[in-house]
Amino acid sequence: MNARTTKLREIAKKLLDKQKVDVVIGFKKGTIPLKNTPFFATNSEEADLLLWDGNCIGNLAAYLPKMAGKRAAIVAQGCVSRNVVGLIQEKQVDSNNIYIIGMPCTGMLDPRKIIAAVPGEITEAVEDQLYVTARGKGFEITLNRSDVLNRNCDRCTVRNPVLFDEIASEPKPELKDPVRYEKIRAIEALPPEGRAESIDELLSPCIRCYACRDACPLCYCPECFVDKSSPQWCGKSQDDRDVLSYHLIRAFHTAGRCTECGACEEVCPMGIKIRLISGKVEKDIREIFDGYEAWKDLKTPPPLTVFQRDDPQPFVKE
Amino acid sequence: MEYMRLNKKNLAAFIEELKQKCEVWGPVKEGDQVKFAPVSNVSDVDLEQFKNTTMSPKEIFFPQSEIMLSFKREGEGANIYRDEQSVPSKKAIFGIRPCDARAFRILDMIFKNDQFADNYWLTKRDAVTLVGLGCKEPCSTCFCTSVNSHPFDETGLDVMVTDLGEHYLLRVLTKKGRELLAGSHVLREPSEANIEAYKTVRKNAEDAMTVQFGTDKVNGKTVLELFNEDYWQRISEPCLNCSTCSYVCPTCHCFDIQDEVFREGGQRIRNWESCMSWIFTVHATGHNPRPGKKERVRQRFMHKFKYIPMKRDGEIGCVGCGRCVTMCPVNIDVREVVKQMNS
Amino acid sequence: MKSLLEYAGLEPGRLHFSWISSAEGEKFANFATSVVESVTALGPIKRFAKDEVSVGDRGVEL
Amino acid sequence: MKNPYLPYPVRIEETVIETEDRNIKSFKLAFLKEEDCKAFDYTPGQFAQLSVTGKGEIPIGIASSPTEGDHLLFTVNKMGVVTTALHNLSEGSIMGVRGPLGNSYPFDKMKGKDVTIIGGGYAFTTLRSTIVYMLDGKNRADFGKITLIYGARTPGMLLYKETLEEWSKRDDISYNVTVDRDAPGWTGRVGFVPAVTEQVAPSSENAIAVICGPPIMIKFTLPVMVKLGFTPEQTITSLENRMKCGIGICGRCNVGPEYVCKDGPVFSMAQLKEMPQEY
Repeated sequence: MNARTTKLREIAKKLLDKQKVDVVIGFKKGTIPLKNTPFFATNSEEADLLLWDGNCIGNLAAYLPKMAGKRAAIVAQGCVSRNVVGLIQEKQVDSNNIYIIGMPCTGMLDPRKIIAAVPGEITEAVEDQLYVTARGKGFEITLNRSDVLNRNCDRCTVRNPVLFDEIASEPKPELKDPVRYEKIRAIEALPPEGRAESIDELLSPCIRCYACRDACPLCYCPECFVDKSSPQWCGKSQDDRDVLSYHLIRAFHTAGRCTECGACEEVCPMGIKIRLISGKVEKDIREIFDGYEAWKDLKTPPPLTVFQRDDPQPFVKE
Repeated sequence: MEYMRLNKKNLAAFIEELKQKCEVWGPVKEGDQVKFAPVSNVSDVDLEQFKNTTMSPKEIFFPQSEIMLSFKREGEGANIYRDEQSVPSKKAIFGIRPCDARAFRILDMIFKNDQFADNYWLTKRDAVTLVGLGCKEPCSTCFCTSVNSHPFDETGLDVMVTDLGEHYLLRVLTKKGRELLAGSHVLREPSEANIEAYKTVRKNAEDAMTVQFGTDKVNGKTVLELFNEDYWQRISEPCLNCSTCSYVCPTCHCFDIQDEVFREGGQRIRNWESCMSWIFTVHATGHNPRPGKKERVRQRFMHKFKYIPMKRDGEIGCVGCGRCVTMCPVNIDVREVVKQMNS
Repeated sequence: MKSLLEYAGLEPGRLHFSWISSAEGEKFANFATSVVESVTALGPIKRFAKDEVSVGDRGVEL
Repeated sequence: MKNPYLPYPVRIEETVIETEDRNIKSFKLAFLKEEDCKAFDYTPGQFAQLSVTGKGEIPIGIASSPTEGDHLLFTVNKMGVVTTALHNLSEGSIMGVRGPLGNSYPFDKMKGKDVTIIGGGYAFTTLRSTIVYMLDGKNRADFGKITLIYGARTPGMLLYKETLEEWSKRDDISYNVTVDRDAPGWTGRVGFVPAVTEQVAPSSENAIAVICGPPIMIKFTLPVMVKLGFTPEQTITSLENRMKCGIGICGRCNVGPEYVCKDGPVFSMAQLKEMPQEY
């Protein structure tokens, strides 16, 4: 068991035993390799099931708005802590009911990359700080952890929580100025037809299961635009224009709010790189608003929610 | 029972023969997904590596979006719905896994009940001959033997193919299957040894799979006993209420019907929908009989493991393909759920 | 939004934004004319416009 | 193969605004084709899917009785997208009807027995159909005493005022129509349905009771029925759930193992006791 898991269980037990919280939201081991399951520990026995490793995908902050007045502790790495800040700023949760167990993070593994690198079905996978070993019938392959990280994690610059009540380990070193947006820039450089083609191809496997929306801590609307019937904003069929509309409108709703946690991509059953769309919005906001990154502290609101006389407006014609 | 033998070297020739009779579909790789599609070149199909398709093949007969009816808005015949059914072309589908074929049989019972028949499903089904591929090496997430099936289940298939290494052994199961294979020049009479080898492969595959759970106690409990269990709360906690499980599932069949309007006319379309979504059951008044994820998650498992068996002579609404196990973003594992239901 | 739509393949020149006060009649007229000219030059829209449902890839057509 | 999803084309012959709030409207429909009319063979308690092109379908109980001739009557409360569109259609418009769908009231069990009909609000539609059917000359002798208890908030919210007027003059039906509060010009009963049921006290001996109304009315009427000696088997109601296909396939209207659209909408309280309360 790794040190962060040991510490996490210790913190969780203490919080539950002293009845400081009703529930600790974390992960427990899943039933298949490379996948943990979100877990809601309510007593110290259950706290012993909590763990932290490279398979804690998704964003736990997405569960907070529906906790209905319960006092909840949440295990939060950099991205999740930013989303908790966001939920507090957007008044979706009461900060008095939230206890943040900070979790310095070294990135989550991308099961697709690991599966692609091995010749058969993986029956067991173990990781340490640097390597991941996947075993199956007739093979055992060790991969560099850094080669099989999620596409969002391998360039993350906020591995350490920005807000916490208690922290489960020393901070992890942060990346400085990673290469970002290569693919988005490549699409931007294409002519309009080329861009249309790239985006259509990107979205062609979409089955509209809305896992991307449902896993996203920004998507807490009680009724999503895509479910509305009067008016109906968006067709419901697999028509590519309707699929595109759904993704574009959702991406637009994340403008200035997305923390690049990557939950949308991690949960996508079809492996769609959704952040090639929402990332475009995130990139624009960063470039237009002076390097802005969402919710790194409790005070700074997202730029699109406030009006400044000198707001940049490159799209407006004089 | 009739058996035939196909040397793997003749697979291309065999598929060409079939193409003379009808369209031939097989598992084709598209990006990092595998799906059933027309086989233009036999090299597109890798039956050796093939485990199963990413999405269930139900989409062949029950596409995610399907145009049902159309209408004009002006002029002669305006506002009268017209049938938009096309006559499907005949096709043979090669490489269907037994679990998925069994699922078709379950869906046959759903789409045709004692009073009504869904012609959109039925006409497409009738036009297809199913050539199954027995599972020599089931995956660790497979659990067909726990839900009254097995890796060589012939339910719903017209021909069953078994990989014997150098050869395929074809077992003819129906008249449709016999007609498909009739007149082939590359099929041979198998030897006794071939048939013995088939039986061994089949037995080994069945032995390799342990029964992971039973469903006997589920049958013994009443609807309300199961419905009122406490465990539904815990099972549903991590659920995101996305529709992944329903959409990848070979037996999930719920759909929505929508009208869409264009300039001069419009269409009535059906789209897959999932009991996981909030909008699935909400009344126009705003009242929702299944308001939370507990109720919705419970519905999905109760439907498959209690309601369908009650209404369809014990047939379980799950075939153990394991897609939801691997694809659920939060790892809600149907096997664990049924174990609790059956405890 | 303009940036996102154009990223998704909308031609530049289809979507225009401007600040115009209710007192700026001439500016409005000039702006409207320039929008019409720019859009007319591009011809009828193909991307995003829908005359029928095409069930596409996921709807396996038989 | 017959397409069960294809609506029959019908013409709106007549529309009637039923209630003072103008939210409930009745539509008298005529089939465009003779053969469709013949195929539409229904029994009171069944419903149909009404289609407005471009808007969709909505399941509505059939308010007419097959004894009334070839036209169909539907009474629609303006609620969502389709019902609003329907309210905006004028007489002469073409629309679609798909059905008849669902089971019906159990006339085989009601034969030879007293029948008590208890209704509230706009859920009176299929009850109208039932009463008209039972009072029809050919059928009246099949049933014992017929008791009607029907309530609405105000006199202006009662449906089918002309039909009610007609029934009130008949001597082969015990007519008990009530409003929640007294109103100017109202000479009938005043009081909530449960209380009126208790006063009228229909006998439960060799009897069947059919109850349709808002959940709150049903909730308070059921204990009265128990007090009067009606067993769950003798007490019948009709459910509503969100529906799409109407033919037991699309999977959304189920209450436990039963589909409201096909196995229902009519259930006895005995059946409902075994089913989860997901309606």
